[in-house]
Amino acid sequence: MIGLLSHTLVGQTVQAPATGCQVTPGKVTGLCQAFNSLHIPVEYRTILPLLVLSIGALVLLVISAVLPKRSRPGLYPLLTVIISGLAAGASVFQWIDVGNHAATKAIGNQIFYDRFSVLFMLLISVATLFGALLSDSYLQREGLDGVEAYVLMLLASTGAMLMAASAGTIMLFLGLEIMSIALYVMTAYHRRRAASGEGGLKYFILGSFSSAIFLYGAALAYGATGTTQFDEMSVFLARTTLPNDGILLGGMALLIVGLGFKVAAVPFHFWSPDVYEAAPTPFTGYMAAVAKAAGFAGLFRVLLEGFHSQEANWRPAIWLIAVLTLLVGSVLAIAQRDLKRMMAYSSISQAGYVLIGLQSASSQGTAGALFYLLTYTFIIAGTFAVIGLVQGEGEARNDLGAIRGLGRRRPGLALVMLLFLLAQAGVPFTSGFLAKFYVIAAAVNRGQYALAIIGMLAAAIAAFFYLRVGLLMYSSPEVDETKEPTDGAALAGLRPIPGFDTPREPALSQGPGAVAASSDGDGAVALLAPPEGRVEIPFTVGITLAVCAAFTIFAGVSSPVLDFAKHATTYF
Amino acid sequence: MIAALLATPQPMSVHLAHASAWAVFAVGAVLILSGALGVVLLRNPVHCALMLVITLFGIALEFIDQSADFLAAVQIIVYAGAVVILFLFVIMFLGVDRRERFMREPFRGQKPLAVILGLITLAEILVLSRVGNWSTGQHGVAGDLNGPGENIQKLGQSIYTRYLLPFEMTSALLVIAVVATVVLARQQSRAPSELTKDEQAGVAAAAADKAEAKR
Amino acid sequence: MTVPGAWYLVLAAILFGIGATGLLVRRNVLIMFMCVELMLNAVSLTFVTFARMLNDIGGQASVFFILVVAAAEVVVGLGIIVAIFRRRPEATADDLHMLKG
Amino acid sequence: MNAAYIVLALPLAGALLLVFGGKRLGDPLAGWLATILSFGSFAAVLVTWLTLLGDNAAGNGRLIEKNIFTWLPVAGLHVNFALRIDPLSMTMALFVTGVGSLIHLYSIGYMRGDRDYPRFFFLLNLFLASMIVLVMANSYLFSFVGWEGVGFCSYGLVGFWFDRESAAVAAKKAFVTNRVGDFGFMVALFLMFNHFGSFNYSTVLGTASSGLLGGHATLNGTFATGLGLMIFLGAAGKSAQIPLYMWLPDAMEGPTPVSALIHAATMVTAGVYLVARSAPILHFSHSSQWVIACIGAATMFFAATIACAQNDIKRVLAYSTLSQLGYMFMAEGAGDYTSGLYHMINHAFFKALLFLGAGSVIHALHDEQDMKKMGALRKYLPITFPTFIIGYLALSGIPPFDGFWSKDDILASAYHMNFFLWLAGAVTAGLTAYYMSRQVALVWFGKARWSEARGDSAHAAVGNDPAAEGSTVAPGGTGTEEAAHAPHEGAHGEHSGRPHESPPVMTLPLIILAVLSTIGWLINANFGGFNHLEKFLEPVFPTAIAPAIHVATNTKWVLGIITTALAFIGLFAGLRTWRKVEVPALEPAFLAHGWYIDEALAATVSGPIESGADAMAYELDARGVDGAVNGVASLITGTGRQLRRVQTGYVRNYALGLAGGLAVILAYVAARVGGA
Repeated sequence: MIGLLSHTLVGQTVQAPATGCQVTPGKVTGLCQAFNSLHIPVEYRTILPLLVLSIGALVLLVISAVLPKRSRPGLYPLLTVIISGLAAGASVFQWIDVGNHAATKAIGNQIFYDRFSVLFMLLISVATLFGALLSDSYLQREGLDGVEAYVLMLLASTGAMLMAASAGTIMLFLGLEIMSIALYVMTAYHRRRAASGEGGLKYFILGSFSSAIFLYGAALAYGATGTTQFDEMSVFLARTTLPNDGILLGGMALLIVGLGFKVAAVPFHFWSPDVYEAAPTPFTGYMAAVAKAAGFAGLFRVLLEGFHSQEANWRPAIWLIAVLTLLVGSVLAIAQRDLKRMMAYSSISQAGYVLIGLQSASSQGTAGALFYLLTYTFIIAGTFAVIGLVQGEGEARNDLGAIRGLGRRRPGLALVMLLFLLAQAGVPFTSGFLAKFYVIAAAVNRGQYALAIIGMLAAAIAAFFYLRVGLLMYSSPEVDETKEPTDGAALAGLRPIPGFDTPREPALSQGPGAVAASSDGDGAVALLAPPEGRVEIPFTVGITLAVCAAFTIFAGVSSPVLDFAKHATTYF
Repeated sequence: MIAALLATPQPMSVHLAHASAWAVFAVGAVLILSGALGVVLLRNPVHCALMLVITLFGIALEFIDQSADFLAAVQIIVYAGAVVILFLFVIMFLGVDRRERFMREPFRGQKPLAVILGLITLAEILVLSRVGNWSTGQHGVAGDLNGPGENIQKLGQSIYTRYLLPFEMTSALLVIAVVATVVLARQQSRAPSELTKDEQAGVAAAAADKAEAKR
Repeated sequence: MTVPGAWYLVLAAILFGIGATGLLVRRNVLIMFMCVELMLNAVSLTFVTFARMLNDIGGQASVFFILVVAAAEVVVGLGIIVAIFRRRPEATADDLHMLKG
Repeated sequence: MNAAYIVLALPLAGALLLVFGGKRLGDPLAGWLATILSFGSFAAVLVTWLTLLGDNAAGNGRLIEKNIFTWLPVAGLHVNFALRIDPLSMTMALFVTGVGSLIHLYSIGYMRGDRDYPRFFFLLNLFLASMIVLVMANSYLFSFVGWEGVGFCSYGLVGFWFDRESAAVAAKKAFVTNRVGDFGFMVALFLMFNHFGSFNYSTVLGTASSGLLGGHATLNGTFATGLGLMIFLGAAGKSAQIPLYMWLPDAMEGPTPVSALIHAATMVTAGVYLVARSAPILHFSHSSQWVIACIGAATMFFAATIACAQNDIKRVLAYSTLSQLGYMFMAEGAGDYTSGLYHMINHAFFKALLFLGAGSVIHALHDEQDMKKMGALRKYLPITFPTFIIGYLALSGIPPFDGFWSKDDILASAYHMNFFLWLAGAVTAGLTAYYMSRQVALVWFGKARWSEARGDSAHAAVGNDPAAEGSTVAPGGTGTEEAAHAPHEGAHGEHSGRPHESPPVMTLPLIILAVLSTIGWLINANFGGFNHLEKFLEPVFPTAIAPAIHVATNTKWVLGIITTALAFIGLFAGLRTWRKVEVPALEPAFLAHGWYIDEALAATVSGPIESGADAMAYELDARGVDGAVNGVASLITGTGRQLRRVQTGYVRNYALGLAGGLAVILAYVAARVGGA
């Protein structure tokens, strides 16, 4: 990063005596023939948000080294918020800048500077901002505060931005690794929760497996086209008839698998519930938004740019994956009793809708998918904010019972949560409805009626568990301990939640929460009774919730956000 | 290095080069496959790590055979020199240098299915390539590989121009690695409630001592 | 120089298959991880071979990045493994199945 | 015309106030607030309606749209949410808010002392707002918003006492069944959007009508059938028609005012409204009209037979509701939308009356719902009794009460369509009179069985004495066994166990509804120029869409007389059978004379009906349809549980899954090599 800054200076001074050979954007057949120049133009404005985040991460590290340990609680999150705010501002600047100039390739043609990538830069900046806001109180509660979480988060966002802007498989791979490796560590961040470590390791093993698959796909695509750059690929494929397109298609399939893993599409989703449950709650929210968005950005880049001409070949594959993702996600979510796990399956199901948008392979589908991802960022941040509040110290209570009676304990919180749930269920006047509507309409416009109907069917199934959680919040929190402690409480606790089998053992955590939970009493009653005590809403979380809720409604009833997404469908 | 010399075609010894290229390939292939099978089949993790080294050497050999001199060197230095050493260190550190315990598979079909899937995947890739027909792309997009100049120079040229941004961004990766190590290796701090009774007593006693000393 | 590229590529594919199979059959986490390295090396070999066949430096440059990423991945991966298995070195990947369902 | 906004604003404001300040307002105040706002809404509808009447310009077809806001003015999807004020929506809004307000009022008394008093009124107000959106929306999409809203409120209110297991199960069943219907609605929405490019009633129906009037159809018959059937699937879900009806009887787990408001008078008529609204589309598809008529007729007959064998006072009424909704759909299938709506309004009056009366009884007997444990209540509930009887006569189709008139119209239209539809309707009319008489006999007449039910042996002995017959019974003053979660504990604590009349706040709505049930038929009587409703609705159902149905006057008279005769027979049979069978000591002289008749009735009518209905209820119903609904739910949950097993927790299994997916997708591309 710092090297990048110094590079231009060095490059200019060490310029070779041979005839200059400028790199011009749009030139398909690469650079120069021989050792001419080590100078390439570095257009910093094209990677501005990314620079802000990565340099910010370094600044944080330096500050933490200079300041005495734990000198100021809240300093790092504050700085992170400022940094990601700046990054968001930078993306807004970029949006205007791209509007004024044409979209280009930049920095050795490695990234695309178009509205598609700028939209993701903004999305990722905002998700990072929320991540920092939510992490602060959580990490303090869990005694995990320190600079590392924020540095990792900023760097993961850097990687995600690189993925979204990448103009070739190598850049994509590097962004993917930067993001993933940081996320592995973030998953395993909660040192006292055994689940956290387990989830981190599982994520890591499966993630590196899928990275290897992705990379093999990149290699095969390279062999088939002679390049790793998407635009060069598509130009080549458009004008050439391959004698054997097997390697090309094989590479495409492997790339789909590798990226499908990142977006948790079925059948590459197995990691996701475990990791969502394992990761510290604010990180889960961050991950659900950023990793998914970046993975989809990669998929769009690869399939709609690189393999544009192979549409007829990949659309059926994506069709099948989308159907599986929609159905498996919603059906499995119903059987869950852990809030975070349920949200994991829910998020799998939501990915299915984005896949519908991708499958449409039209600008309407892309707009729908982008809008979906953008609004989902806010919804999921808000949802996990609430989960983080109700779960209590040590993540003791992630089961559905923890949210019972929230409507009485914190009416405002419950109302906001209800809004997020309704938005995920796709109820009109929330952003979720428009998002679903748009992707399904895109599918219908491409004549994909079956896919559209399956999408609606999945929504109908999914509404069941969203509404179930919603009503659970408004069911009675008081479990009458004096009167019929077994029957009454068991009924009250269990019956409103149809489809439950025996409650899961609570001892997921080794922390104090587990002790508290098991000492509470015995069996199902103690487990499902809502936690005692008042749910405190820290200021930062409150702000996040307010913003997310406002956005969810705003994007649901008015058009600017959708227009925004529509403008972002123009690729380079 | 002999292989490297031999691999460079000299007008004088075309036939020799031909034969030697095949020989190098064959040796490399044998090393690679035997090493890989060793990693998968041997019980002792230490042996596995050593077999991994053999594979890595084989790969380096094939790199040299295909005029990727610099990469071959890096392969040896980074992989054999650092990565495998790290593996060995961790194996020793954790004390897992013994045979894998016998345990019932949680899922009975795991091993046969794994082998079948591996074979199927391999077969599919070979079918896709029709075994002999792999490369269909255009030539020299990112710059020529052959032609005048050293391999390392051309590689450097490429990395510092066309691949400048990825190259710079690897630094982010390294920062993450550093921070991750700090996070993961840090002594686990426990909340007061998690301490055992003895430890709590110890903490209390220490506090009392401190108070005493102050007075 | 006359060994056809296909030979190398088939060799790489076999290596990739062995690596993938190894990851699926071994239960020692460290060895599973070594199998990932095997797969990555197969990819490197594929890239280098394609680079030679296409007379293109890009493939070699890609391998360079694979090496860097692999190194970083190893550091982090081993870090996670150490953090988890420090307390119970006997454990294998199969011992981690608390999260499920 | 700005009153139109107030119609919607008031209940919405009420819901908002109650969700935030409901707890602070406390027990009676929250209810009063909701009720006042609800009445305000009714008043606003009245004003709007009068303005619409005054707006006599013939050109605009009596249609006014009041924009609320425009949603997403972007290309491709331009939806403005507006209130559509036309005769149909006004008709609906008038009775929805009117009946709704009365039930609000009633609930103030009924729900006294419930733990969740404010939540109840919050849901009621929200329900009212949603219902107003549903009927007054200007587009299918906006209606769908209200549609989902009422569904949500219904779900919340059925499961209001969620700590009763049956309530939670019933709520679940209602939800699942309704989702099936909603799915139909959603598919219809997309079909519509794809074909017309809009959801607007004006655009969609206008296009449909214009094609019709222009001579050549703009709507392909197959498409219209598909669309019509999808709309009807949605309607069937909400209005509980076969095969999606099973949730409604179970929904009686909710508090009685909810049953009256949502599951009898208003929400279940949403489907009737939707089908009526879509009349121009349905006109293109005779097959879908036939489907609607036949399903309506089947539900009508089927539900009536089941009602004959129910012992729960509310379940009888619930099945009766199903049956009456069947009448309405049959009318709509026959193309006689006006009669369907006419019957819907009348039904709202008398069924709400009956439910509220039943609630009053239940209230009086401390949550006893088993009719076999009632009897002889007429002396204790001096206001409820006569009003209930009026509702009973109206439902049974006895002239001059309003049920008779609308049923008569429907049957005439059914006859015009097909003789067997009429036959089914006529037989059902007889059955209706029969089961209602049975209910009346069991609840109001006969012996006071509620004292025995208390298990109080002393009073049971008194009760067994034929001479005592209710009047002298002093029911058990002690040991009233409330259910563990009895909702009215607080309110009842001070009362003795003796049945008592409900407070005025509850009886007043009964009286008003009774009056309406008596004179309600005047809105569309078939003679003397009294057909106000028909004339009022003329712009919505022009003859091009709903051709006038001509049945010769003589035929009409014959049909009417036959039906009425059947109703009287049913009435007579029911009363005789059930008064006799249960209370042998009553009127011994009469017994001596009528013994054969009773026996014969019991053997020929009651017996077979009873056993047949039993069979229907328990075999086909519980196992078949009920099973299917639960089956879908448990299939999904079961699949979910099975799939969970795949998520074993072993990372290597996950990797195996990943590799499996890889192999499959590689196989797929291998199959496509060279293809594209």
